[in-house]
This record gives sequence, structure tokens and C-alpha cells, in this order.
Amino acid sequence: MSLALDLFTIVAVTLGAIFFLAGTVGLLRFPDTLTRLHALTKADNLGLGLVVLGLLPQTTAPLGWIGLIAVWLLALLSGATVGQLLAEAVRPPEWDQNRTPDALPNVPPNAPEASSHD
Amino acid sequence: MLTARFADLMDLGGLLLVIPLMLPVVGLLLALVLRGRALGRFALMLLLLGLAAAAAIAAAVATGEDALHYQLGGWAPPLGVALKADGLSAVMLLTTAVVLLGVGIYAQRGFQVPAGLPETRRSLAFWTLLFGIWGGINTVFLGQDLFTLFVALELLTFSAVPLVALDGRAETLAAALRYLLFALLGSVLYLLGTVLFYGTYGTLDIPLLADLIAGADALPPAVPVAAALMTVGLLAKTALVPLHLWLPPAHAGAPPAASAVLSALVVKASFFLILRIWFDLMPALLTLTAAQVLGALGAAAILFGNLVALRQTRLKLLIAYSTLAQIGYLFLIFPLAAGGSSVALTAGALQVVAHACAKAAMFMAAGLIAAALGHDQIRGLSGIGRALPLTVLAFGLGGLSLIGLPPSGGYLVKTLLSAEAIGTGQWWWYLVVQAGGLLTAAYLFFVLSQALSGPRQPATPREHPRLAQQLVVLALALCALLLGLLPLSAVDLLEIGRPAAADSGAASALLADAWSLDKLWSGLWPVLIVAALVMAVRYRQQRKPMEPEGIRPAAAPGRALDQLDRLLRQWPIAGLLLLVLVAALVQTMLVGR
Amino acid sequence: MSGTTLFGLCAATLVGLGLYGLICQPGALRKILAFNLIGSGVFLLFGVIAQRGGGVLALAGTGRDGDPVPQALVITGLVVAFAATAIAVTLLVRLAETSARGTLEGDEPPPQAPPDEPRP
Amino acid sequence: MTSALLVDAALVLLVLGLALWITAARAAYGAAVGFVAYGLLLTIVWVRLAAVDVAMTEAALGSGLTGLLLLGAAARLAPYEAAEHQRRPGPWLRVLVGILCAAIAAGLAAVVLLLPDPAPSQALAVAAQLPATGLANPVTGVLMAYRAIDTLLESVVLVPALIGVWSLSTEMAWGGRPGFLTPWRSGSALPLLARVLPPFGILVGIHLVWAGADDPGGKFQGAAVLAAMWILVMVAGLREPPSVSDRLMRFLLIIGPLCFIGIGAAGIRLAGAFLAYPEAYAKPLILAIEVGLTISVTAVLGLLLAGPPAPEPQYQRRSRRRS
Repeated sequence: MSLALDLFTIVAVTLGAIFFLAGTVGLLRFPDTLTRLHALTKADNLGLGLVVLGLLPQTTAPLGWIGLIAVWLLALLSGATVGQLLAEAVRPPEWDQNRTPDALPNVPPNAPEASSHD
Repeated sequence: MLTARFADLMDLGGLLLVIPLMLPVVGLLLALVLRGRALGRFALMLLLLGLAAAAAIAAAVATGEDALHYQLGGWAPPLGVALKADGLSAVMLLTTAVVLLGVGIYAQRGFQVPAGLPETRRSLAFWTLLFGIWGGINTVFLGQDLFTLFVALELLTFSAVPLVALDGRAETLAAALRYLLFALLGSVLYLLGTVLFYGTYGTLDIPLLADLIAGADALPPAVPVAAALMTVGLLAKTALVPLHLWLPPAHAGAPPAASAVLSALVVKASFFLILRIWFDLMPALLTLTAAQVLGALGAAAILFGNLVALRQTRLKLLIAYSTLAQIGYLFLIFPLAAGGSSVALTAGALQVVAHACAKAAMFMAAGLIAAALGHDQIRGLSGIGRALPLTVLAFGLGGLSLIGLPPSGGYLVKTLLSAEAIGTGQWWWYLVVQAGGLLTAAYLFFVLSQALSGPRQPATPREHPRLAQQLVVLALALCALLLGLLPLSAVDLLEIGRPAAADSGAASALLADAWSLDKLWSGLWPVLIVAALVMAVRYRQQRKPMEPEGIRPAAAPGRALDQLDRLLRQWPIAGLLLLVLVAALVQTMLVGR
Repeated sequence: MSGTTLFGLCAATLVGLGLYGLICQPGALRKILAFNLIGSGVFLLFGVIAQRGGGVLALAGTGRDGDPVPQALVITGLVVAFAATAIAVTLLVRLAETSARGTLEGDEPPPQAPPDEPRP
Repeated sequence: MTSALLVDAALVLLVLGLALWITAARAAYGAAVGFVAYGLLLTIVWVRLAAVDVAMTEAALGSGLTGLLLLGAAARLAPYEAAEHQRRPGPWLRVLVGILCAAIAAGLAAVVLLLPDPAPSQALAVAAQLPATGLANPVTGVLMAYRAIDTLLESVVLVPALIGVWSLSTEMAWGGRPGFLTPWRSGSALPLLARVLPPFGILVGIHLVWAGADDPGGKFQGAAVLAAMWILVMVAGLREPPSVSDRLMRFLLIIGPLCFIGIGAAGIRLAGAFLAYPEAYAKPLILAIEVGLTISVTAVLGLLLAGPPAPEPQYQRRSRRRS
């Protein structure tokens, strides 16, 4: 039984590490800040989730699990918030919703609907 | 009733040491909550209590003929922290209490809260930071644990730096930032030395460390390196000449009450720790060439500080540079103490006391003069002698003590230093001491002659200071001037609690015959010659139009001196000199072992 | 060559690097950063000595690691270093607002015009 | 064993690399960001050195709050940074200082290598006398009992630091609200975080203080976390920083040290020495002091970061500039 759990831990943590690697490659390779945010917030949080999942069998019953999952949830919360803040800071002006359509220069058709309401 | 109260205060024994530690701290905390108007009086009341406690400690040490000890929390030193008040720290506590009481009375007017407001920035900041300085200094004088002394030094620095920038002018902000960064550099080096001591011996208590170091036959290299780092860190905080870049603008820019405290007391706390390290922790250091290095720096400070002071055109900067010079005297005692005699240490302590009173009086007097005239240009001082006779008199008396004329404290210091220099055959220190006295006389007589010369503009001061301020300035100046008349037993107090020096009581013996007529005259006639010289220069200047520079108008060496001073006060150069000093001290201490 | 000694060498390098930054960097904010570097180097030395001293405890079987006294000193030192950084940063921002520069040079007192001295 | 050494070596290289980046980076803002990462790496080094209390303090105070201070300052000083470069000292001077610094670092490294390896330590003495203080965490025992004067002086040192920060405002601004933490201009991410995270953070802070008696934790770490939550609320604009002459805030600032001195003075009567605790209820007394100190240190850390009082409310000035 413990062999299976150890095996599960190794597999899960390795998968997590691969997702971290993907996130880092995304950080280095992607052209601009917004796309890099995707790489970081998506890949790293999933990677961390897998690592936490893999480590769960290694810790003592309820308290250890709660601690690890709390680490993951906090990382998710801070990742999402920082992603939002960075996106607001670098958002290109032409995505402003209250600009008249013809004033939008060569905006790619599927530009995300900016939900700015300041 | 008072003497009864005083008596039972004295029989508290060791617990007495907690009062000077906690009184300022409680004052600092309550001052934060107390409404502004009562702050000044509350501060005065606590300063008086503090003076009583310091007097009780001095009396207890004197009668008990031994240092007072106290273990905080009841834990024995290697684990806990101990307090100790030997003769030296008792005298320092007393001086601090006297000077701070003077400053407290002086500052009542400048930092009082106007009627309409509940509180102002200046009054809250000044009084709370004054308590912070007082708490830090008392802990430095009483602490026996190297890390507790570090925290006390930080409390002192964090209370002193905002005082420099209290007026908010741009150059005082720059001066405060430079003071803070250089003081932090010093305290980090001090901490580095502390960690090496702990790494080697596992304790930070000075007496225990001293026994371990004395007992060890071959000192591991970490110990001299630690002593060198701590010494240089404390030199940076004491502003000894190559590391003096922060002192002149900081002390000249601060409000007068603050610059009095900074010059008289704050600079002496880090010097006191150097005394603790060199005389208590590792007395063997005194016999090394490292002591000669400190002596050489002291001599350089005396000559350089006085010469640049001659060049100054603003009164406060002149006094700040004079502080640099007087600090130099403090470092002459290290080479002179090599022979193991306690005379040099007594001279150092007397210099701290005399300079504290004299310099506090001079800075406060300069503050009154600047307030009355609206500026502190030395050239523009004429006529102030009539407008503020008491203040100019106090300024002059303080100056006489710095020169070292009898019966002042400075005279005692010069007598002891000269006798010790001749006694140990290091005659060059004798020359430096005399030269310093003459240079001080030069710029003091120049300033006094300006102040007492005929009134060029009507002598209606812009703002007449209160009589209380003038009297307290005069009182402090008289303290410095009449220090020589103290009974010689007060000088012996300094040697209580010190390891039994070979010639205990030698200092008071030397001072006993310092009052013979020929000695008095041999000290006086060079000063009279300098006075005549200054009069001649002033007379020649009055006939020619005004020159902006100080005494020597167009002298080439004068400008070269200014450039040298400006060069030395650049941050990278001062940093480089600090590193060179660390290397020099480490080398002399390692080789000398 | 245990890990602890490695951290000791790292601490010594940090102190050297911080000293260089504190002396040579013109910007005052960079000097404050360099001061924090030296501070962390010195505290690391405290940690190395605490870890080395802790071996005694492990022998005594109490299981707790490290000598608690240097660790307590480091915690106190960190808080003091934070207070120092807070004052230095506020002073620097105020200096930059009033005289539009972030460096320490150029502090000669104003030209010879008599300054209007505020009340003592 | 060698794998542990490899991990330590990698950690040391990363720390030194970041330290080089902090010294050599062109922009102060980049150096400040590097400093925050450097602080977090140092936290891992402290865990490797088996000093968990210190690791928490380094993370919360050393890299978190100090990082916030430095990032704020770097942002404010960016316009003045261009002028700094021509004030650099000459190349020869830099080389000379570099050589001397290298020599000092080498000397220090040599001295560290020569220090006795099982260093003389007071660990046993602390462990032996710990039961008398009723605590189980030796570091808290040293901080609160054996070297209580250091902790008291250090909590007192924060007060002049705060007064120093406050005194850097103008006279007319006195009584106003501190102005460094200008609220974030728009968007709903930060206010959301400032509503979700603080309850959790406050719980963690209080737990840290409570657990500090027996396990790694303590008042400074707890106070740093609580201060971080308060600052988050202020930066998100949900609460205004308290005005400088707010009587309640002044009282909170001094409650901790005063409580410490009061109990210390009571110790003279009850336990025979200043700052001594009677053995029977040493732990409750120490915990009372810790709670008081947590309140005061949280207030001071928050106000230190909130900066000197500003003449008029910051957000009006910022919104005026933007529109």
C-alpha cells in the first residue's frame, strides 16, 4: 500500500514539475506581458496543485493535508489577484470599452472584451 | 525629607541601576500620549528625577568604593544581561543628566506648543526624541552585554537622526540621511565584531569575555579582527577625522537645542564603547601599535579640525569643526595608556565631561545669537556683545574651557595628558596638545573680537531670548569652567570599579600640584601671544574692506585646506578611508599579537 | 565542507558585496539596499554559528536544533534593521521631494547669503 | 549527504546571483524587485540552518515589509534616477574600493572557516533553565525571559523610528493622514483580495503569536502578518490610515512596551528582580506581554509603512492628476 502511495507521489510531483517547466518556458518564450501572465498563472498553479496532491500521502492525516491545501489555495488567490493587477497595469489603451468602434485601429477581431468600469 | 528620600534611594543597591534605564523609556512612551502643552514641563520633571537618580548612583559608588552590579531578570550573565555602574559610568550618567537638564530648560521656549493648537510636530518630535537619546545613552553607559549595547546604540541613532532634520530644510535632510547611512555602516561593522566574539567564546558579556581573552595564551584570529571591526564601526559613529563627513552639516544644521545634545552627548556614547572595548574587554590592545594608530588619528583630528574651524565663516559650522578637534583629544589617551597607568583614562573621562558642558553651552549660545541676529555669519556678529552680554560671556567661558585655561576642566585634561606624554617619553603628543590649545584660542578670540567690536548696525535683537535661557547657558559654561575646582576625591571616583591600576590616585596627585604659579603662567603666556596676534590681524582687517573668508583672507594654504576638507567629506572617499582603517587596525592587531 | 560552512562563506561574500554597494553606489536608495545586504550577511553569520552550536543539543537528545541565543539576536536585529530602512527610505523620499535629487552629494551649505535662522 | 550539499550550493549560488543583481542592476526598481526575491531565498536558507523562527521573520519582515518600503521608494524616486549615473565615483576609486571589499570578505571568510566548528553555545544552558519560564520554544524563552531587556529596548526603538518618520512632514500637514499608501486607482481585483485574505491572515497572525510559546512562531512574526493585512486593506482603499493625532492609535502604540515594563517592575516585588517572572505563572505573564507587544508592533509596522502625514488626502491629488 505504501509503495503505491510513494509511486503516486513520485508520478504526481514529476507531473507538477513538468508543468512548472512549461510555465517557465512560457515565461521566457512568450512575446508580451499579457501572454506571459497566462503561462505563469495557469501552468504554475496547476503544477503546484499536482505537487500538493502528490505530497498529501506523505503528511500526517488531517492537519498536514489542511496545511498543504491551504498553501495551494493561497497561491491560487494571490496568483489570480496579481494577474489581474498586472493585466490592468499593462492593458493596451485601445481595448478601452468606452472608445468609439471606428477609433479602434487594427484591433484583432477576437480582442477580449475589456471589463473596465472605472 | 529630601535627604531621607535620597538615603533610601541609595540603599536600593543594584536596583538603582534600573531607574536611569527605565525613566527615559517610560518618559518616551508617555510623551507620545501626553497632550502637547504639558510636554515641556513633564520632560523637565523627569529630567530632574533622572538627575537625582544619577546623583544617587554616583554617591552609592563613591561610598561603597565599588561598582554597582545588577542582573536583569535574575539570570546570570552568560545567559542573562547584567548592568554595571563603575566610577566612569557614574560620572558619565551625572554629566548626561546635567547637560540634558540644561538643554531641557533651554528648549522650553523653542519647542512649546502655541496656545490654539493641541500639539505641534516640532514639540512632539523634540521631546520624545530627547527621551529616546537619554534612554539610549544611559543604556550605553550601564550595559555590559555587547548586543544590548548594539540595540542601545540604534535607539540613540534613531532618536538623533530625525532631530537633525527637524527644520525640514533640504540641506538638513541630506545631512540627516548621510548621518543615518554612515551610522548604520558603523553599527553593522560593530555587529560583525559581536558575531565573531560570540562565535569564538559563546558569550557576549564583557567581564566574562575579558576573563576568557586574558586567560587564553594564543588568541584565535577572530578576536583581533572582531576588535578591529568594532573599533572602526564605533569610530564611524564618533566621527573621528578621516570618518567625519557627516558631523559638520548635521550638527550645524540641527536646531540649537538638538545640536547641543548631538555634539555634547551623542558623539560620546560610541566613544564610551571604544573605552569599554580597549580598557575593559581587551586591555592587551593598548600595548600594540594599533593604539599608536588611534593616537595618530586623534592628533590629525586636533590639528585638522582646528585649522578648518579657523576657515569657517558661519558660527555653527565653526563650533561643529571645533567638536571634531575636541574629539581628537579623546583618542590621545590610547597611546598614553600603554604603560598601564590609569591617568590617561581619567584624562579621557574629564575631557568628555568638560567638552560636554562647554560645547552644549557654546551651541546654545550660538542659537540665541543666531535667533537675535537672524543669521550666524561671524562677520555679522558685531554689536551682539552689547545686545546679549550674558550669552556672549557664556560663549567665551565655554571657549576658555576648550582652550584649557585654568581653572577649567580643559586645563585638567591638558595637564594630565602633557604629564603622561612627558612621563612615557612620547613628547610629540605634548606638542599636539599645546598646538590644539593655541589654535582653539585663535578662532575663539577671533569670534569674541568680532562680537565685542563696535555695533555696525543698531543692536536691537530680532528676538530677545528669555533670561532663563541665557542663565542656563551661563550655568553650563560655568560648569565646564569651574570643573578644576572640584575636590580631588571626585577625580578618584573615576577609578572606582576599574581593575586596580598600578598607580591608582596618580591622577589626583598630578592635579594637586597643577596649581603652582609657574605651571599656571607657563600655560597662560602662549595663549596671550595668540590673543595679541588675533588682535593684530583684526586691526589690519578692519582698515581693509571686508573679505568673505575667515581669518586668513587670501592665504593659498587656506583654500587648499578647504579643498582637502571637501575631498575628505565625499562619501566614496570616506568609505575608502574606512576600509583602509579596518585593514590597518586588523594588520596592527594581528601582527602585534 | 558542510552546508553550514558554505552559508558562512556566502555570508562573508554578502558582506563584501554590500560594503562595495554601500560605498560606490551613487543613489541613496541603492545604498539602503546595500545596507540591507550587509545586514542579511551578518545575520547569516549569526545563523551559521547558531547551527554549529546546535550540534550540542542534538547530542543531548533534545532534538531541537540550533543555539537559540543567536537566533533570538537575529530576530531582534531584523526588526531594528527594518526600522532603520523605514527611516532611511522616508528621509530619502522627503529629500527627493524637496530638492529633486536622490543622491547625497551637493550638500554644501547655501551660498554666503545669511540664512534666515528660524526660532531656536 | 552530497545531495544536501548540492541543494545548499545551488541555494548559495542563487542568493549570491541575486545579490550581484541588486548591486549591479541599472534601475533601482529592478534592484528592489530582486531584493524581494533575495529575501524569500534567504528564508529558505534560514530553514536549511534549522532556524524556523528566523525564517518566518525574514520572510514577513525582511523581504515582505522591507520589500514593500523599497518598491514604494523606487517608484517615487524613478524620475531622479537618471541624474545619479554621472555622480558615480571614478573607475580607479571603484576598483580600489572593490579590492578592499574583496580583501575584507576574504578575511572574514578565512576567520569564519577558522571558527571552532562545534561552536561554544548556550543551547544546553537555555534548555536546562527553560522549564522555569514555562515555555517550550527556546527562542521565545531567550527573547522573553533571559534577554528580555533586548526585546523591550527593541520594541521601544520602533517608537522613535515612527516619530522620526512622522516628523518628516510639514508643519501644516500635522494632524493629517499618512500619505504613502495611496489607494490603487481602479479595478476590483485588489479590493476583492483585501476582503478575502485579511480574515485568514488575521487568523494566521494570532495563531503565530499563540503558538510562539511552544513551537516556532512569536510576536514579531505574528505582528508582521497582521501589519501586512492592515496595509493590504489600506492600499486597497477600504480603510483610510488613521490620522497622526488619533488618541486611540497613540495608546495602542505604547500599550505593549508599557505592559512589558509594568510586569517587569512587578517582577521586582514578586520574583526578586526587574524583568523576572514568578515561576508559578510565568507563562500567562509572558503571553500577556506578547499579546500587548503584538498590538503595539502591528500598529508601529503599519504606520511606518503608511509614511509621514500628507497635507491633503492623497487619493484626491492622484485622481486630479489622472483626469
